[in-house]
Amino acid sequence: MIEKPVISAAEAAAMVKPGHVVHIGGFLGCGNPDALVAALVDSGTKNLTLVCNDTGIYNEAKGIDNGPAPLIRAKAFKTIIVSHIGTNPETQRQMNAGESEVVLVPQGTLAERIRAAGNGLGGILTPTGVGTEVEEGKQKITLKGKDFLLEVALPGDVALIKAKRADKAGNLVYSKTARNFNPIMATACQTVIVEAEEIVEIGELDPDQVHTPSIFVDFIVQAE
Amino acid sequence: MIEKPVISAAEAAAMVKPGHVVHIGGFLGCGNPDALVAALVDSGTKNLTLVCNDTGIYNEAKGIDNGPAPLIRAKAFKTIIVSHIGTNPETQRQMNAGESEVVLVPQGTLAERIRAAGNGLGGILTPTGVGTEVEEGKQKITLKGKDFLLEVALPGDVALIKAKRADKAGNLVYSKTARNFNPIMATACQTVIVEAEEIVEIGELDPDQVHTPSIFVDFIVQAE
Amino acid sequence: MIEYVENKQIIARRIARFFKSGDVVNLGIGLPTMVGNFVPEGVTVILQSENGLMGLGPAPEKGHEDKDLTNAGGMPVTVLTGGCFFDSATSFGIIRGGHVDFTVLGVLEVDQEGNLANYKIPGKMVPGMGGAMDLVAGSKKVITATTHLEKSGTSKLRTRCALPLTAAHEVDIVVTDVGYFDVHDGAFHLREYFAPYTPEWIVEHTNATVVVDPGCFEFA
Amino acid sequence: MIEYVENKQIIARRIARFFKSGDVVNLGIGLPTMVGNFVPEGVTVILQSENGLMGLGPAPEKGHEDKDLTNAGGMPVTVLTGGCFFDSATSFGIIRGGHVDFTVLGVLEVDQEGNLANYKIPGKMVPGMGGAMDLVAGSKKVITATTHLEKSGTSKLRTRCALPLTAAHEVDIVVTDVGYFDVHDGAFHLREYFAPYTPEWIVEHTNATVVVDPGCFEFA
Repeated sequence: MIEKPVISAAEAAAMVKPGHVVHIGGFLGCGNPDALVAALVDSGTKNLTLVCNDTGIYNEAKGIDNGPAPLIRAKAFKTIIVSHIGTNPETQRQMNAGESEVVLVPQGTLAERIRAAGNGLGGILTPTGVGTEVEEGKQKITLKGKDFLLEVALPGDVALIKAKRADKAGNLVYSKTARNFNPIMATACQTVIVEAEEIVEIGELDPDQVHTPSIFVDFIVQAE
Repeated sequence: MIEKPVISAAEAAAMVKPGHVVHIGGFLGCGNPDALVAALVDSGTKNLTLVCNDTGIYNEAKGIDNGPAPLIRAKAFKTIIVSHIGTNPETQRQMNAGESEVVLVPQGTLAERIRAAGNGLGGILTPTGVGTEVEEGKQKITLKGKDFLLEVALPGDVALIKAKRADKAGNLVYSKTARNFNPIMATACQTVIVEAEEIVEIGELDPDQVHTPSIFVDFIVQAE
Repeated sequence: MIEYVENKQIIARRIARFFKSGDVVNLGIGLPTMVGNFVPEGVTVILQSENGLMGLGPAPEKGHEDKDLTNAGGMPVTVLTGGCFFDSATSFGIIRGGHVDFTVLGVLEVDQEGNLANYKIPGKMVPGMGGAMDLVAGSKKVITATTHLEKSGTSKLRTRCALPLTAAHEVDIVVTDVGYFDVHDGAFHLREYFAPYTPEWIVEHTNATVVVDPGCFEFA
Repeated sequence: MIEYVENKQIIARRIARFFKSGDVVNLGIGLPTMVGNFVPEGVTVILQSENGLMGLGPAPEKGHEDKDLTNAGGMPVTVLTGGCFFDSATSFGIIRGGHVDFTVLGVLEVDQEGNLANYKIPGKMVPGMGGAMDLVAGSKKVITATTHLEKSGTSKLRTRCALPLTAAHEVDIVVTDVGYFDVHDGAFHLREYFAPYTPEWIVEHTNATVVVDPGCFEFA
């Protein structure tokens, strides 16, 4: 097996260029690549498109500022494609002020659109959103009397994901609910950078129990 | 957690009724539920539709008769939906003689159609088969200049699958390449029956390493 | 004269009675989460959490939180023995694929056509739909849990939702703190009422078509 | 006068030279499988097997077969350290998603438009496409491996395939036992020839448009 480069968070962040579509793993503060997010804030890169489950939890009073919230505050995104922004008032503010475009996507549709991108599908037919604002501008297809929306693949330029364990080849194992969007984003982006809590030797992971095969991963960053 | 009934292969086979669509896991003899297939042959049930990767390997000279091959020889199927029949001359004979209808589906499309059924999708858009006989009678959808075929979900009445290990709740772990179609079929059928090599207590499987969550499994059969 | 007093507990208690052992249930954040506390003894339901967990357990004791183990609201939880984890595509495959028996969720409005609205007040508050649209479109039974009246005194049960819909024609059951309704054929069918409220009071205090079911009785 | 003698080894040897370290490669059953034996030292390719395996290793020693570890032909194989297993949906997600750099497969016919046929001879032999249609539609580069001439003396390289297609316009490279061709712009472009054959012999013995590339040379 080929070993993947182990790089710093700053080196990783430097691969994200203005205009890029960036997929960030995690779910309301669980399983986010925190060191990569921090490095991307430090890089000062702007004009990005975010694909994530949410924009993190930002609560100044309680001192919570997780997930992509630091990037939201840094105004890194021109477009924000997520399922939920209710825990980050700053996202709401930017949306209302017209500072960024927020596209709300049902969570299951978001997951399937990311998976479709990584799996070579043009899109999928889902019943979710039929009869709601979500169907606007989309093709509706009726199969056996049931309506479905055609939802198209959502690929990215760079995926910033978080794993519990990576072997040096890039095989990944996630922990509990910190798995969430990370494995599907790993399939869907040109460049995949994983922040791993532990980096182990090739052969230490059970081949029946690898969540993300090594071939999807380009770079490994040691989590802090 | 609720325990699932542990039943005999004959009891399992009796749940398969004439006219049923039966998904059978496995890939050219690897990871097939052999005891369930044998019991279904013994039950004498006919007029079934098979969904499987292949029709097994049948080679009288070499004494090979695996996967769904015994059911093919028993003429259990009216319709056979598979990706490959090249290793079972009896399937070819039945097809040419008009004794059964054989529908050939590209392997990746078969996998996605099964997954779609289990995942509440009406179908998926795949580039596979564009410009070939596979596109006949299907809707073609062009996205950003690329053609895709709309392939619809393929649900089943009963799934007969094979696992390495089941806990009594029905959580499953597969072994090596014996995994193949088994996990996706577990999601796609009304009744899911697993033939497990080992049945272990609830709590013995690592919750991060379960391949099929218990809620998909209805009955457990101890493999011979 | 009956005075309306909010009572979330009765809502949670009644909803918990719908479940039988083995049911897979998804409970939304807030009031729906309370339902878990009222599941009768002897009934074992399996709680699904859409962030990727089957077999959701109670909150951990203080100091025993696991940063990698949260619910769909990002709060620390535990997993029961026999539970398991999966990614978001699988989680919503379970939901959309009809493998969840009941989804329980809160509403801003629900109407007699089975429409519900709970993710957006245009120009005011737009939290986003999160997993709600998939849960409502995919679950076998959709139960909405809501206090009956807004602070203004209007009921949350409407003839027609005014807010953007989370899903159309998907609500099966509405449980408020005055009664339980089945939703079908363009009406809220009152099946049970909760004292001190009476069917008459409920009809009068609901801004929609309420049909009192012939077998309607008082739930205790 | 050059006499044509089938030589599968040169095909496998030449194809193996296309790979660089880290490439993900799927080798079809039969002749394509032989390619694995010729990967140059110092080049580490990762073999994918569409039945659900990354890091395919050599056949096991006799008596060390594992019934749960086979290749896409159902034959016993091994897995290399650092390999892993996955289900069929994931396996074809890898294939269709463009994560396989090269797929190498045999053909019944291949034509100058990049079409290939390898799964069906109507009324005669219908093995089925198995994973071939996905592999050809999804892989970054499609290499077909075939002896140049049929027993009848006609070349397998055609102007237009007569058999049902496995995929349209997807073949990038054709390697036969007389030479290596790039397929584009409606022609087989001869890039290398294998002794004792000459470009002239190859043009004469191919039932299709062959363009001898200006930089064409003898591969040794």
